[in-house]
Amino acid sequence: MNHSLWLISALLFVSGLCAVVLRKQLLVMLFGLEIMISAALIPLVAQASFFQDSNGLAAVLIILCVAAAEAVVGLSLILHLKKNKTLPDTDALANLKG
Amino acid sequence: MAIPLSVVCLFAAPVSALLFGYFFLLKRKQEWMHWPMILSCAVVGVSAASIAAQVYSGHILDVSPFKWMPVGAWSISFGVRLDGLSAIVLSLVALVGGLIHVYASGYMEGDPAFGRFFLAFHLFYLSMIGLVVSNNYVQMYLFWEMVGLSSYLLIGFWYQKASARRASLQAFFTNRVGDIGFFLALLILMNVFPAAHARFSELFPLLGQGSLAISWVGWLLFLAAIAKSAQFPLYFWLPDAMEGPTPVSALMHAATMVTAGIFLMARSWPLISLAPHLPTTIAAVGAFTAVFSGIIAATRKDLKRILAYSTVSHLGIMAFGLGLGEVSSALFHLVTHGFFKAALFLCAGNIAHALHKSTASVDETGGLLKKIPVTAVFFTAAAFSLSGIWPFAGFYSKDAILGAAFDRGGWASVAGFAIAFLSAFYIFRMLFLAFLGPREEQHPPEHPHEAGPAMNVPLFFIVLGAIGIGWFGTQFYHLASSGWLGVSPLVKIPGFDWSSFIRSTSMAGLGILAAYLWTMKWPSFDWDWRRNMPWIETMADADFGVKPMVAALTLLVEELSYLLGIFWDKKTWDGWIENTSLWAEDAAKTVSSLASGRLNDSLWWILLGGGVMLLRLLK
Amino acid sequence: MILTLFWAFPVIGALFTLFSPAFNLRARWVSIICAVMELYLVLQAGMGFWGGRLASLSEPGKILTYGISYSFSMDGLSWALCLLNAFLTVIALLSSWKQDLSAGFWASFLFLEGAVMGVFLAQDFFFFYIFWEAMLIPMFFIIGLWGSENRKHAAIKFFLFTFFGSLFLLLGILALVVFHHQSTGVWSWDMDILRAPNHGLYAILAFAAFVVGFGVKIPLVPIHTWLPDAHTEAPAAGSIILAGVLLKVGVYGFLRGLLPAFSEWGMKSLPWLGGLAAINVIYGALSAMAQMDLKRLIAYSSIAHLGFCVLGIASRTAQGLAGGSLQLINHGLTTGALFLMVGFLYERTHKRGLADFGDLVSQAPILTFFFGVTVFASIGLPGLNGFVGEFMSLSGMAKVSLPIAVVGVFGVTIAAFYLLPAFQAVFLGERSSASVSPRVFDLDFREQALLWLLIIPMFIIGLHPGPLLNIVGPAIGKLIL
Amino acid sequence: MNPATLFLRLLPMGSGISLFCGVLGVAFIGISKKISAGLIRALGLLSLAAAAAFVFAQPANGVISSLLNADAMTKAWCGVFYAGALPFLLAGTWTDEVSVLLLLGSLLGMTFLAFSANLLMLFISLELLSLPVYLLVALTPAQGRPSWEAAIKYFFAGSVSAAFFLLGLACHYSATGGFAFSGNGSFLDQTAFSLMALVALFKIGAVPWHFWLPDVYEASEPMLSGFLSTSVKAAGVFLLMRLVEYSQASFVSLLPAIGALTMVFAALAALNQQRLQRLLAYSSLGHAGVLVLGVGAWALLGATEKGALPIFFYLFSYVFMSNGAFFFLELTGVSQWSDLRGLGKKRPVLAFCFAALALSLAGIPPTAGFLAKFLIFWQAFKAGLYVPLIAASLATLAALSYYLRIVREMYFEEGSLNLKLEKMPAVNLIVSASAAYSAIAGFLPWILSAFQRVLG
Repeated sequence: MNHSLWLISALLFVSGLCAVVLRKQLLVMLFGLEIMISAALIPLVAQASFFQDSNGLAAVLIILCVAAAEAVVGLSLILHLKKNKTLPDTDALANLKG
Repeated sequence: MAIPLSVVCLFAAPVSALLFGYFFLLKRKQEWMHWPMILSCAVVGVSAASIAAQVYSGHILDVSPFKWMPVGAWSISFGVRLDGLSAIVLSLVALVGGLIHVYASGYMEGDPAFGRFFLAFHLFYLSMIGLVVSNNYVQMYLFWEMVGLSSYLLIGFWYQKASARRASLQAFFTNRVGDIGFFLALLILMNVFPAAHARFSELFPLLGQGSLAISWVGWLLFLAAIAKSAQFPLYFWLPDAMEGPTPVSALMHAATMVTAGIFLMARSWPLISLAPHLPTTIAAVGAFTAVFSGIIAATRKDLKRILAYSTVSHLGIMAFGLGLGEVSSALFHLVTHGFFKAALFLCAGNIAHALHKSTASVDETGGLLKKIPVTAVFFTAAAFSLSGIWPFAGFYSKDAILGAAFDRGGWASVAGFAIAFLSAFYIFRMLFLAFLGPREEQHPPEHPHEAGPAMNVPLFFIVLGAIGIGWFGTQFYHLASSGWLGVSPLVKIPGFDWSSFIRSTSMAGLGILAAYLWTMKWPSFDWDWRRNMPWIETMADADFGVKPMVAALTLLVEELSYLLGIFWDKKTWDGWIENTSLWAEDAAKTVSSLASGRLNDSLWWILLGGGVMLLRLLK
Repeated sequence: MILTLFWAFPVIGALFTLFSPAFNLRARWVSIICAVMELYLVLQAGMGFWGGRLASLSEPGKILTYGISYSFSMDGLSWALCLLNAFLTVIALLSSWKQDLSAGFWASFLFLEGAVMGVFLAQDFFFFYIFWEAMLIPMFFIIGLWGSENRKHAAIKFFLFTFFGSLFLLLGILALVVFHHQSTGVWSWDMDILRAPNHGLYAILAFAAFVVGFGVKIPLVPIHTWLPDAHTEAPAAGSIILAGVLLKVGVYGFLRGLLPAFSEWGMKSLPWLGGLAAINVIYGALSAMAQMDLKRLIAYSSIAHLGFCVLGIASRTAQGLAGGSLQLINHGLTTGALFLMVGFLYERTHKRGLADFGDLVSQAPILTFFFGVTVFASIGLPGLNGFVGEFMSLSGMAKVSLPIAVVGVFGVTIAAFYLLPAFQAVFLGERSSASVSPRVFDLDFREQALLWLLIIPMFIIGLHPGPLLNIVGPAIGKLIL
Repeated sequence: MNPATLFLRLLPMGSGISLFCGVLGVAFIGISKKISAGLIRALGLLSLAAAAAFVFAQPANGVISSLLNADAMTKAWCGVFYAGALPFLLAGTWTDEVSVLLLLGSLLGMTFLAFSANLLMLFISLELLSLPVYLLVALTPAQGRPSWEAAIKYFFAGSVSAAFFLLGLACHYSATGGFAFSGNGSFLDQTAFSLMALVALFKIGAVPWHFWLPDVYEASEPMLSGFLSTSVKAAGVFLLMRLVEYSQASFVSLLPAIGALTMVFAALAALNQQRLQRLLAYSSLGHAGVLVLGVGAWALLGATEKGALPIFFYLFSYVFMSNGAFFFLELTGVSQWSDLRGLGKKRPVLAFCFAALALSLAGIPPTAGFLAKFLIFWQAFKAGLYVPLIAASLATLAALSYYLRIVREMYFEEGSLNLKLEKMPAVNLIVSASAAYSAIAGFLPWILSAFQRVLG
């Protein structure tokens, strides 16, 4: 049971990672980010229940709240850049370099 | 034991004259500059005479009062050694120097830099005295260099002339090359015999049977002597040194300075004699120099150049005598040569003075016998003395050396004959061309006037010396033998050797006859060979290849310095160091191009970093 | 407390000079008064050394964190060098008296003097290193702000080059401290206690680091190319201090830092130090022959002369060490005088090429006399100070390794081959059409007085070096092998 | 649970509570619409002062509760955090209360980071610390600066590494069954700590994870960059030291290499920078490299609290140097090299300040930067890290060339000075105070004993 769970979370994590790294649209990257975070939580929940340890479950809840806060901040940053309904992609956001 | 007053005066008089002259007379009354100098020459002359008398009666003085460089056990000190050798040369320097000072006060009359001349001249006088009386090698080296400095100042006295400047530089550099030998010899001596502090009296007893180090020291001292006494390879600076005023040529480049090398070898004879093959080499080099420069002297046109090459030739003779073991007769020849060569130079000075030029060429003289008879008589007497004709001084010393040469036989006797013939030939060629009837190629001056008494009186005394000094040979050898370290037992008073007398006088007579025929009899053979065999002329001008070789050497050193100083140091090495900033710039460009500014790239880099961290776990 | 005053007084004086325009005082007068007071302070503090009565004066400090201690000490050698530093600073300040310069110029020289005093007196490697690098900043400004044409490039090159060297010095010092801790378990930075083991790769690397660290300052040949640029671009006063004092710091580093720390190495260090010194002598002399700029020529001649100092010290014999230390002071005097006179020429004509002058003797006979005497002192003519130092260094080295001494003797001879032709070209030779000689007027009283202050010691040391050797002697006694 | 015992129980968390009250207070003021910047600034300073007082009153005795404990390093690092934030709070030209709010929130996060006793608390305070900073960067008032773009880059990079941290947390939990710091050396636990170290290295700005740093420091307001380069970097260093301290993870041996690589990269990247703020960003990157090298050496030498003195002194001096330099940019509005020309003659005192700061950043004695770098180099030498030291020295040499260029442009070049030098007394004070400290501290090793006492 344990290994299959680790496999699923690893798969999910890698897919989130690809979304963040490969895609250019900011919103899609934000989704990828959230997927990565939740993928990382799966083994935590699994282990917590396996160890019958309520602290672990409480920790998962706290981490979810933090992830939510993070999403809020990310969204506000991204949406602020929206001009006449179009969102710039990462290529447009590259004038700071060198 | 207290230092006798005479020794103190030896140094105090010239030093006070120099200081007084520089600080008081130079700016205010530079025409009176010669008075303090002549006064100090007088004082030095008297003290030299009293020293000679003391040494003659057997009182040798060797004392080191001041410590110069004290570093614990290792130390160098100032000191004075008055024995036979130093007394003789000191008297020569004092006497001839004093007379030439008087001559110079007349000769240099009206020269704008009169004051500077006498300061440099008297500086030379002081350093020559210091060199002669010093009792250890380091102090001798100090005065050896001071003599080199004063020759630089005096040769380059008329610095406006480019040739004078070049000659003074050449003289100083050649002497410095020789000083490499002296410096290295000092280093070896100070380290092989540390306890002796390079002092003669302590050093020579320690030599024993000689060793590699001692032979090295001997050879190095010979190198120093070659440069200073103008022996074969390093002689070329002496003829060019004639750029200086005539009194300078007379005192320094004839009588005293150039003999410093011979004096050094005579002083360190116990050391040189222990080096295997060294004395024979000295003899060979001396003989070759004598013959070689004798030939060149015969081809020169400028009067002072002829006398310069003649000096080189006679220095060769002294070295030849020294090499053959005749140390005392070589010293005697040094003294007699000091007199007659100084006399010849001063006569040449009179001729030049008569022509109102700094130096005279054979083309511009001729038939001067009637116009300046006094100089002619003095010149003839000195010429006889130089060619070693019997009653004159030159005969006694030269005959002793030639006698030893004939005894040695083989190459030495051949050289002896050549020397006897050549020295008579070139001096009488000069005599006939200058004083006897003018030849058609010559255009003598209209009305040359005889030099004034200030010049002729000291000349008269020097000519007296040139004639009479030979007769006092026995007293000379007795004086020489008292206290001369390591050489006293060798000194023997040479008797009148008929066989060498006949041979050398006949060769000298033959030389005179040949000179007469060469210049006067046939249609001016002296000028013919220059016209139809010009290549000999160019060969002789180039000292048979020595001058171009020297020029090539200096060019090589200049090229080397350019290669190292500019090409390598400035362009290549420094260029490479400064280019490191360019390479850093290129590296900076590539590095800053990494920061593309796109978010995805930075995320890739984060993954890469994470990957490396995890890879580290596998090890 | 007195030793702290040695370096603190000039720094305070410098600050006071810097802000003197605020109190509408003339900066140059404030600075020269401070410099003279400093000279008096140094002189009377060290009177004990004169008769050899006083071996050393020390001011030990409390041990702080990591074993660092604010302690100073002065022996005969460092007193002589402090004296030279104070003396040359007074001369440098007086030499640029006529030029109108900002307060910063005068202040930087006092800052520099303070930093160099710190180096000569520091007993603790930490403070030695701080003073060692603090020297760079004032010199950087002196060259950069008041130099000649491309001074900016020369200043930056000087700073980077010397910083490169001091990085190696830092690594060397750290290595020494760690070695000491490994052997005794105590953290200490005291220069006299730290010792390096005499075998092992790390000891060799530490030795190399020290040689490079100090070598950049001396300068030893491969790492010397900052010196000609720094000298040609520095102002006259800057060149005097740069050549007269700053180059000595490197050799002093050898004497106080390297040799005691690697004393167990004994003669193993000889081929390296001796070889580098011999290269220095020949390289400096030969390169000087090819230079066409007067200051650049004197810069290369300094490289040759410093080679003699290192030669003497590398021999580790009594006369060698004494000769090397003496040569430090001689070089300060002769090269200081040479740069002083070139500075006068530059002040009058803003030219320093050999071909720019000619026949100066008719315009300025007194300058010619002084230049001539200094040239002969620099060549090493016996009777003047150059010979004494060189002879003792070489005879020290001859005792240990003859080949290096022979190369040194060639160096002595070549010295005449570049200085005399330059002297003749500038002072005696004919004038070219473009020559600036007509603009040169002879030295006034101030300039002559300055030169006499430098020339007289040359004769004194040349003829009677005894007292100076007695001062320097005990300081280097413990280095003799 | 009478108030006395409650007060005693809460005392250890006093600093956190005072900051939290500061946040609430500023928020309420904001709501009431009649905002006066002075009042907001006073409240912010008050809460900061209270927090500082509580921290120093705090006895370094250990466990406060299951999530928080305090030791000597906590007190020291809190001091650094508050010192780093002080200039921004004191002299900030922000208009509304949001910036102070975010600042105090971030400080709250840092305080909890310092006090955190286990990894969970570590993660929470990390996020609490980072999120306000993303917004702070975005809200930079200065127009014409692409601050939103920089904020987004900062956000995404930060969040991705936070995700990695979570993955590490999960592995650690499954390996050890709890969130405590102590690792049991198993392979899973080693990967956990390596993953978690990613965040720390990202926060400090070690090389492969640093690409956000120059953009953020350049885009944000110089004063904010000052805060970012000091307090946030110190937080990253603290996080790294906590992870290194307890884990026997193998990534520790990589730290010296990463540190040296960062220094070399930063020196080269800054060589031909034309914009001064970006130049200071890369210089800050260089100092990050030195710190990573320091932590690597500290780990090799047994990771003791007393051994942290060099790093602590470095961070404390760096607060002065970096804030001083960035506030100079704020004061003079200098952006190009040409703006600096002629400053030496026209404003000698100001030029002296910036020169002292530049030389201190370069590490030339007798500046504070030298003493700091000297201690780290010595620590590295004691740990036997010879090759990274050589690389670090060469990087310092390369870096010196552009610091010297600053001095050269100011003093050696002439130029028409067209800088807006309007009166900013507070900024002026900060620049001159930090310049004064930087100029002399290198010569006063006595102050080291004071820092030694703080670290116990």
